[in-house]
Amino acid sequence: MEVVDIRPILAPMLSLVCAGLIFLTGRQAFWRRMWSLLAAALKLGVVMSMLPGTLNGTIYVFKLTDFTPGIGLGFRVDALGMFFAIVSSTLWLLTTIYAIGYMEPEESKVRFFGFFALCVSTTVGIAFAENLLTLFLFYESLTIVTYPLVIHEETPAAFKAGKKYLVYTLIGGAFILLGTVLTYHTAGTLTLSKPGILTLANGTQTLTLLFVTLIAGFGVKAAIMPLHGWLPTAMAAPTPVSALLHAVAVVKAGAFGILRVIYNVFGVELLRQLNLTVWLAWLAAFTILTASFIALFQDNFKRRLAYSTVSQLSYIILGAALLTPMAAMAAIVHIANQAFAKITMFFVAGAIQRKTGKTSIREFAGIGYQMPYTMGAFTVAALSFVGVPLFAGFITKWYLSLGALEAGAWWFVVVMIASALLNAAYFLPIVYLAYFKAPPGTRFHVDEAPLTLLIPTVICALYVIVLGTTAEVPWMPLSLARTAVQFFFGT
Amino acid sequence: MLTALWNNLDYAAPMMLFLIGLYAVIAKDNLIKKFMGLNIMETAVFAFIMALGVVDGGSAPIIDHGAHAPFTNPIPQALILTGIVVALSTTALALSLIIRIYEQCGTIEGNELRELG
Amino acid sequence: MVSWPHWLVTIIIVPLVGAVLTPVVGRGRPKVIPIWALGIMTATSLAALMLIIRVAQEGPFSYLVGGWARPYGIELHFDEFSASVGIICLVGWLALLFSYHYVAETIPARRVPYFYTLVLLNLTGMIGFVVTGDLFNLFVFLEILSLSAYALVAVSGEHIAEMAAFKYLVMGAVSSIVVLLSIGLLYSVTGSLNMADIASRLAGVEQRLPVMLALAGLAMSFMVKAALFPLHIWLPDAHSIAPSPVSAILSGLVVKVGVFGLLRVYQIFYGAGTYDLTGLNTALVWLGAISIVMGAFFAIFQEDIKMMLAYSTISNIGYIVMGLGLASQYSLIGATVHIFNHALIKGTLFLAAGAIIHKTGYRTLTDLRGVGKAMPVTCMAVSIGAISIVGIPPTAGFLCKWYIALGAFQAGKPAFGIALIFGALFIFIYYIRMVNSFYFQKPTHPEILEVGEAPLSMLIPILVLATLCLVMGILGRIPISFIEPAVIRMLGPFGG
Amino acid sequence: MKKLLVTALLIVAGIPLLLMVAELPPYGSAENATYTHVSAHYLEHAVEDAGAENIVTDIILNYRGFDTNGEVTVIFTALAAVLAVLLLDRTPAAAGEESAPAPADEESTQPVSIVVSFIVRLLAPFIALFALYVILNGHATPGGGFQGGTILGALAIALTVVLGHKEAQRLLPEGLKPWLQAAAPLTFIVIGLAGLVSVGSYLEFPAVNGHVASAVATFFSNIGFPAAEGLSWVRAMWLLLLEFGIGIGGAAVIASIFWTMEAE
Repeated sequence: MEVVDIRPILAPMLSLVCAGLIFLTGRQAFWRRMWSLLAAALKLGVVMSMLPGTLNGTIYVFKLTDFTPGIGLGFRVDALGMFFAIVSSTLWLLTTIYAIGYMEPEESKVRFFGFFALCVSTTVGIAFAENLLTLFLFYESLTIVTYPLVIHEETPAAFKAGKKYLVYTLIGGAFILLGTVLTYHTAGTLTLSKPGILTLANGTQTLTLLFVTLIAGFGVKAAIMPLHGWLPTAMAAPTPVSALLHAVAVVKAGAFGILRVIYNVFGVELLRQLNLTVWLAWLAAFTILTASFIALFQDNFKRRLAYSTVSQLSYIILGAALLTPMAAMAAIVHIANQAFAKITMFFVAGAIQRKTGKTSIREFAGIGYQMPYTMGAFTVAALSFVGVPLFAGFITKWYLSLGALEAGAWWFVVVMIASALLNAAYFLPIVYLAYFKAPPGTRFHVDEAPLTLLIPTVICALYVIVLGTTAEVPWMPLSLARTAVQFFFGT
Repeated sequence: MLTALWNNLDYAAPMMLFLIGLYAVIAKDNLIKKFMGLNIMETAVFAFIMALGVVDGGSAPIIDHGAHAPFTNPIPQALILTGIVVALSTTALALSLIIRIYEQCGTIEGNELRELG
Repeated sequence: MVSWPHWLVTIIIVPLVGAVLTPVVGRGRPKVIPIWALGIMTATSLAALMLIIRVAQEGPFSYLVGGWARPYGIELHFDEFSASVGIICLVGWLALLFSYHYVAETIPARRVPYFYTLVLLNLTGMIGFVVTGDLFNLFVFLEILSLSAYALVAVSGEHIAEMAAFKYLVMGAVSSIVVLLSIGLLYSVTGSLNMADIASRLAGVEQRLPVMLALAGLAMSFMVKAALFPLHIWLPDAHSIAPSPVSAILSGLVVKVGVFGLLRVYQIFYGAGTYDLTGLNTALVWLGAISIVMGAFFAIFQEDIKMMLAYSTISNIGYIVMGLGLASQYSLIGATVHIFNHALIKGTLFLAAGAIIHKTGYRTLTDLRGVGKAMPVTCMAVSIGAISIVGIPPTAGFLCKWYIALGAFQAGKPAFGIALIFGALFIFIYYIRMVNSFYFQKPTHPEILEVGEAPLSMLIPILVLATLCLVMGILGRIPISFIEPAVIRMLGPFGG
Repeated sequence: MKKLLVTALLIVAGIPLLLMVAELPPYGSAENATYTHVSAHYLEHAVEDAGAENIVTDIILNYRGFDTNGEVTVIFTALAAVLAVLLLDRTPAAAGEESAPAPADEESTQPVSIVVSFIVRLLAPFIALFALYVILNGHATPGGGFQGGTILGALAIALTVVLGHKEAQRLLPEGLKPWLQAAAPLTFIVIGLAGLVSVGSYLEFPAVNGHVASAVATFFSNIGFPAAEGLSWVRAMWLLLLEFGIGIGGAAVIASIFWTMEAE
């Protein structure tokens, strides 16, 4: 049931207006914070207000204008989009609070918060895009508006990172545009409202080409190896930006795009017939393992997190590529699970860096005593990644394994287990270092990060537990994911 | 084919003239010479179009009492009148530019100007 | 008073009157001149607007000058493509407004009235060029606009301005002569000068070679005017040396005249129906592709911002020409709409660059570091223009990329669509350098932070154009659905 | 090297041109499309349609009057262009005045030689008269506004050489100068608009035929203007006006361009 409603456009517009207000009046800290928080809260409200409807199968649509004849600039809230939107607006609120504290000593705060808001605006735009062109529109805008955030420090390293980021993502964008053009040329439509707009009649060769093009395009932001190069470099950005880039907006936009391509552009049926996703699944598996392996040898905390992100994102890709309902559910839910856990970790990284100036894991010895809550949050997130039951990550791994078995591909379960071990191998030593390796002879007193940094961190960590313990409770992400999966698999 | 070419020699000559002008425009370094090449090209085209209007045994297209058919084609003449004015205007502007270039750089040799930057 | 078809001749006559009377009006009253010119352009714009509305409602129409029936007199023909007068008026008007302060402070006082005269004449020439239906008349208007353009390049009297103008003049004049020669050739086999008449008579012409050479000649000379890659050498100097409002006109409008000429040539030959244009199409597509890449490539090495913009014009002309050459419905729509959009974008960029250079006195990227903090509004316009020209949605520049790429697939030449999409990335490299230097780098000259924002007469045109860059990206369907019937009609039996 | 290359290139370019020439319609044949299509119509109807025996005049002023309108604009453009390129702010206060010419200027404008000077002065009125004749008789004989205007312009140049810059410039009163320079396009526009308002199309000539009209037409045909009796005299008048405007305007522009070039 489709309902025309203003809320789908209201959500991105809110952050857009907020960005405008910040640019205009943001010189005073009060207004800057005020607008950021207000818009974040309002937006979360708007998005959440649509949740009950979405769960009941209502689709909210809003068509702004015809972008070109035949292709509208339209918004459409389905379950998958809703899922992504909720994750990003929740995290925006938390990250905003965090950023207010974190960015205190930095310069150019107006620019930072303005583009931050723009970034979220485009992310929600991606989530609610009605067709592939609208999606592309917001996807490219996202690239542009994140650039000032990446190079925020204005150091040579930041410029280098920014350049790398742009080169990778714009080339990816070009691939998407190409794919979009080709899709329109073949299918005559770009709408994302159906489970698949292409048919086998379009020719296997064209379809294969199209699939490769689109996956390559979205794969850049989703950091599928070997397209992940920009992500560790982009660590030069301030921590809230890294958090946003790595946990919420950018990488998830890529993953989300891949989900859209698989479920809405091609459709499960067609892909099964084409048998195209096998190699994608293998690529994802390869990425999961290789990235984890590389992460083992990273001493810089944020870089280790970055490679962990690369690895974790491919869970989503793998889940999508398996083409079974269970795996699909895992893929969708992992958007949230990974986001909350990873953002917790970045918050922790930022808090430690602000408080102690330490960025290298070697220096973390004993830090658990100095910042117990922060490191506690980190431990929770780490356990989630390892896949310990009762934490969010377990849900993903569980359903993903089920999905793999469903698809008769038991070897992916092996990959999953190997990945869990690798995760443990690179996260748990940090925990160990923090709590048990205090250099002898140093006195410890609790010296926590400021509250603005601490509160979002702890909330995120708690949420990781909530997600892990109450997964089957109605209204929790899993139910939304289930709605989406039912639509895509037609069950 | 050669007969046809021989018959149309009046068209061929302007074409050659055109190429000669083009040669001057491309190969000459002196700005004035370059420009003279341009004028040669213009003249060639005018001659060509005028030749288009010729009719064997035609008289000037002035319908007077003493005039008799066939008259030559008046359209090319009218066009070329316009063309000449255009050429004149271009020449005037080009010469002004050359004057200014000479005033500023003291030379109008292309290679020297390039050295001056 | 007079019935509406007369608006067609009015849009030529009004700016012409304005131009010839500018020295009279401005005699001893230099302050009046800009207002006079603006008033003239306002009137012209209104008339143009009525015509555009008319053509949208009722389709193309003709005006017979002197009341002589076709093909005996001169016919003015207003079709959807002629709606380009709208953009000519718009950019012209804004450039004139921009000149209000700019010219008074940069151009010798005695030249000022003639500057306005020339700008008006240039606009007159362009308007005439796009509405005329007669081939020789086209040449006459081409000369009006070319002559005034050569002079406008030199008007600032800056160091090598005259040299740049001379280079422009030589290439422009040679191409004009070739146009005349080609017109002569077409006349020699058809006996007519009216475009529609030529088109209908060409079908029965036996002599193929003269027609093909005429086609080649016209195409070649319009390519010179459009500054397609190997024939572009006049453009960078001319466009960067000229006063900024002139650069905006030259780059936004005058080079499009070449493209428009190509469009008219296509109209004639498609109308004739019996000519195989594959060769020309292939040539245009390749040259377009090469222009895109080479324009972008050269632009990367430029330090001077206006030079950079000039090279990017070559790239963008490459898009348009490629769209023409692909000759499918979508690509032609993309190309024609980009004629319009590129004028908006380049107008924004050149005017903004002009304002920046005017205020700071610097023109290289290194010198201009940090100017974004001093002139936030202008630099925002530059950023919008940059994003737009790279073709990031939802800006105006995206539409052309989308449509031409789509057209490439439609024409069965996907390779060019791919080249276009990836070629656009090249362009991004140098715009990102500009944005970096404006916003994110420490100023080389600290005093640059002290210069204020440009005066309102400069700011308004910049902002209007920048806004339009965004609006036309979102409302792209308006120009597209406007131009679509014309494209379909033009392609006729060839329709893709 | 470069020259050889260019030569080779042009020879290559020459081959298709020659091939094309061979294919062009035969030179001088009355069967050509050039001759049988539009021009045949002109030759047949021009005199009654447009009103001048000289069909070339008919074409440039009437059938293709709009071209000529553009053409006079081109010359005006040339003038504006030359002025815009050459004018300098030498004397900041006296904008537009050459009141204080540099001594070098005096030098260069010294009369060339007494013989030349005398002859030019002597011939000047005759040349002017001849120019006027060419202008006014353009409808019936080869000639017309452009040709006459050029003669007038040449006369002005000759006088400048002989009399010097300052003296010669008095030919063109300062107050009238911009008007005269714009005379040609202005005449066209005025007549064009008159046609638009009174007849119905820009540059359309009225064909008023009445008692007065035919009487005057007879008069004009008696003194040698349009040949056919029934022709509209207004039409003839307008042709004349146009020729005159072109002539004066052309002369003014040519002279001004020359003066500007000389002065700067």
